[in-house]
Amino acid sequence: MALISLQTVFIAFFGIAAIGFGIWVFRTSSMMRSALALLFSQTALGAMFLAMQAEFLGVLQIMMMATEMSIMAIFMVMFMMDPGGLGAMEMSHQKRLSILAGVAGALATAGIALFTQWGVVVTSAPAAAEQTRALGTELLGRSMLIFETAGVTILTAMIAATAVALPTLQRKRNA
Amino acid sequence: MNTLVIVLSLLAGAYLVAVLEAWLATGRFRLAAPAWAAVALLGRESIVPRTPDRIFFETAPVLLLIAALLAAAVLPLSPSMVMANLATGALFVNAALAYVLVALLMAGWGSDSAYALVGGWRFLGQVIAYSMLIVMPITAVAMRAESLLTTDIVSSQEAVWNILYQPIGFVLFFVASMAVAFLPPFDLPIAVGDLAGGVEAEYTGVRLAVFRLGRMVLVITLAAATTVFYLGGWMGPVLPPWAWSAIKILAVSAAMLLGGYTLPRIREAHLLAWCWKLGIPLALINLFIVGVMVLIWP
Amino acid sequence: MNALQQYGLLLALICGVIGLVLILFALARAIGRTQQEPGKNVPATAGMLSRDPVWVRYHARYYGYALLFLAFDMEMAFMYPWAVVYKQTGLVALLDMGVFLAILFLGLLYGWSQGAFRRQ
Amino acid sequence: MTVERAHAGHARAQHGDMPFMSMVEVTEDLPRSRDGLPMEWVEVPFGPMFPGLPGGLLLTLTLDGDAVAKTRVRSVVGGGGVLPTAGLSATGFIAHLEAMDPLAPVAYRLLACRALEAAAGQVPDGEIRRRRIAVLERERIASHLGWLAMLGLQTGFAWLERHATRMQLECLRADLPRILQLRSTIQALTARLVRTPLLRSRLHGSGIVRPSSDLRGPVARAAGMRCDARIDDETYAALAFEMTERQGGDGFDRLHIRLDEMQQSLALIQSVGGFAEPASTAVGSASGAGHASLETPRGEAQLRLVLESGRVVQAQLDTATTYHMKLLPDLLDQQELGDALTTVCSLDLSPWEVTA
Repeated sequence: MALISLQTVFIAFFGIAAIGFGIWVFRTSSMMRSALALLFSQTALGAMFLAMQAEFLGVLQIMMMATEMSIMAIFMVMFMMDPGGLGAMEMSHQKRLSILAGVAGALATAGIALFTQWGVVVTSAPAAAEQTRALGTELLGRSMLIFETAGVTILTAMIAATAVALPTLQRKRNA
Repeated sequence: MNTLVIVLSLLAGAYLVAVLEAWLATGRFRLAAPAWAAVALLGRESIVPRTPDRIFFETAPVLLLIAALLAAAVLPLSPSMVMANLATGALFVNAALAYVLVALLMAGWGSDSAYALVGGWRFLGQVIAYSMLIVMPITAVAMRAESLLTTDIVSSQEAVWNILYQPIGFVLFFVASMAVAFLPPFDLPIAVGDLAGGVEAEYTGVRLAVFRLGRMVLVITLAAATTVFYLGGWMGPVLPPWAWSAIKILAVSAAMLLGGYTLPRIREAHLLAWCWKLGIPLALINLFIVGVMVLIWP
Repeated sequence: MNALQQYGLLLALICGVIGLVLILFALARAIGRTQQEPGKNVPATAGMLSRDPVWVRYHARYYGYALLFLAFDMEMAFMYPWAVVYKQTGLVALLDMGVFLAILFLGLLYGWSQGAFRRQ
Repeated sequence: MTVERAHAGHARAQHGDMPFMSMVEVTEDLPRSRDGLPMEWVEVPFGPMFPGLPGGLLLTLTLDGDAVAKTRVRSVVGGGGVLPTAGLSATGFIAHLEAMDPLAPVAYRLLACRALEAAAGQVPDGEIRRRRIAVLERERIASHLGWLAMLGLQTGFAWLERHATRMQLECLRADLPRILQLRSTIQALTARLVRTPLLRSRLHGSGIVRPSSDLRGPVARAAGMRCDARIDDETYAALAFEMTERQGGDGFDRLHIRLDEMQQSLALIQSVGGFAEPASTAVGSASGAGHASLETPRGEAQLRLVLESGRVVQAQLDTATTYHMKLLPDLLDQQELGDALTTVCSLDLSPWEVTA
């Protein structure tokens, strides 16, 4: 019982940390701070997964977000005006609409969490090694099609990103 | 208790790496050199630039040290000497090492200095280059061990060490881990000749001492990872397991330092091009070969 | 040691490192403090003093690689669970992942052909 | 350092209540990079005290990300004038010229001696001329070794830096037997550098220069020009001097030329068989105009002077670095920062000998 309550404390702690970093994303006018705050918000989420004993998911989250958010940071620094936040630029847009959307989103999420029939709650999570194994079996068995579709989706993303972002060879030659 | 012993032995290893680095740099072997250097750094002023991003500037060296140490926490020195034997250990090493990038970006941005800034962004390019060459070979190692547990990975090499079982993977991982620790010839973010120290340029005194300590621990951690994944970890005749681990780790870190000593720095454009045009296809071939081999000769 | 205790240990390790660093800072401060002198806090610029902030729109020349990297990073999420069950699943797993990686390799080749693998 | 930012664009970027902000409008004043993206450029000084560059060279690079968009270059130590006061005595003039470039003191001392001798109408005897050449060639070896050490530091090649520094110190004041012992070491160094992985890819294609009248010394010879003050010199001709030459004109060719020249200089020293430091010339109260040219380690230097009753009243110096510095803005354009600095290093500039 003591362990469970400690677990709850950690879940709460990392949850609040994630929210705190999330708020910081919008409170700062430096693009770099904003990007890294989002990074640490995601890291805190990963730590929350760990506290909930979803080890693979947590570690994966912690790993992926570090590189992906850093790459987001370089794109933000490349394309946003005043990335250092020296002009103390206001970062929020259309405040009333965003507040409304935020509140509605929060209510909807809370509603789903509260009113869904989640089924029987298991008393203990499977061992971490078991989780990874089960995930692998799932990928290669029942969800194989989904998995291969993900491959095609990633391919599409690669092609789209390349086609949109890179100056075409023709334009390059002219330049 | 176990944890304390491992942390202390890691620090001792980091110290020996520093001795070795000083030996290469000055040509004289002096066991006390890093100690004196550390005392000198502590005694020196630690200056903060005029308009830094103070949070980033202060966090970066600490985050580097934390990242290096956390990666080491899941690597076993002997069957019982491992701080946290996580079920996803091999993945966790990656996760911790990813924060080396975050630390260097923070250091580069935080001091608001041109040299550091270029150094920080350069390292992001370096990460984009080497990252897959860390991740894919580790996957191949996990395929053979059927587990992400680092202790299982060592035991899977009972018959043949992975350096012989998957030599392509070893070479890729070894080179990439030199790039993770930004050792020469991959010292792009802290290049002295290009950037006058790069991300390190603004750190002085105790902050520089923490930064350097973090880098030394990082070197030891990567040597330990190479040992665990490819050199059979603690395995070896006669000597006790921890001694074999220590010997292998020190040998690997010496090889890393010596390799860099005799090579000029790589150009960033070449690093990216070679890693993507040669390294990733090789890593995929390695995955395929190991995949076939695991099925016919485990 | 169960999983939660291990995470606890890692957290303790983080706290320990922070503690160690604070001790080092205290030690350095006990030895001597930084003196405020003019011109000392200017970032390294090889002997020049006046400077403006450098936090500007930075032109990273490797963005072509960066975009493809994101895709490869995603793909690795699938590789780990696959690797763990690879041996017990056998040939099916090899073919399965072979198709997946071949699709990705196509993307790599496409990027290569479009000049993503160069300084922009 | 100044930041070229679009202030107009900034004012418009305060978009708290603005319903729509056009990126095209905001970024229209920003400088464009080669790939058409609007970015901000930062001006960063490299030097006068930068680890990877010769001390005293002030390189101000305008960086577009990590690429060089604009280059300004200036020497903060050179340009002091060849003649501090008109009417300097011959001894004083030689000492002044020797001190002018601490990177090649012997070459400038010899140059001053030769010009004074030409003005006074003296001709030193053949053996002295030959032995002076030996001293000059020894300095060339030392200078090239110093350049190698600088290249090692610049490219992070620690072994080269340490090794070349040690050899340079040995070579500077070595006597004849000692310097001939160095032969095998230099051969080994050459062989090793040519075989070093990554060194070729580091230097190959960096800073390609095309033959032009602005090139001097090893830089010109690496670009395939027959440009060497030594080929017209009869003393050299008597020693069977052959010029080395390469065609590519990039950093790797310059490395090769310098490595070959070290061997060649050793052969010259061996066939001379002794050193004679250029001593101060007794010009008496001679008057006249003199001209001398000489191949310093960095390329041809020319000195014209006018002597009036034993005193130098007018002097004009023409040095290699003065020309090479002008090449930099074009050479460095759009290069990656590290490549750009390697290019600067591969030209072997001496800010001290800049006359302008």
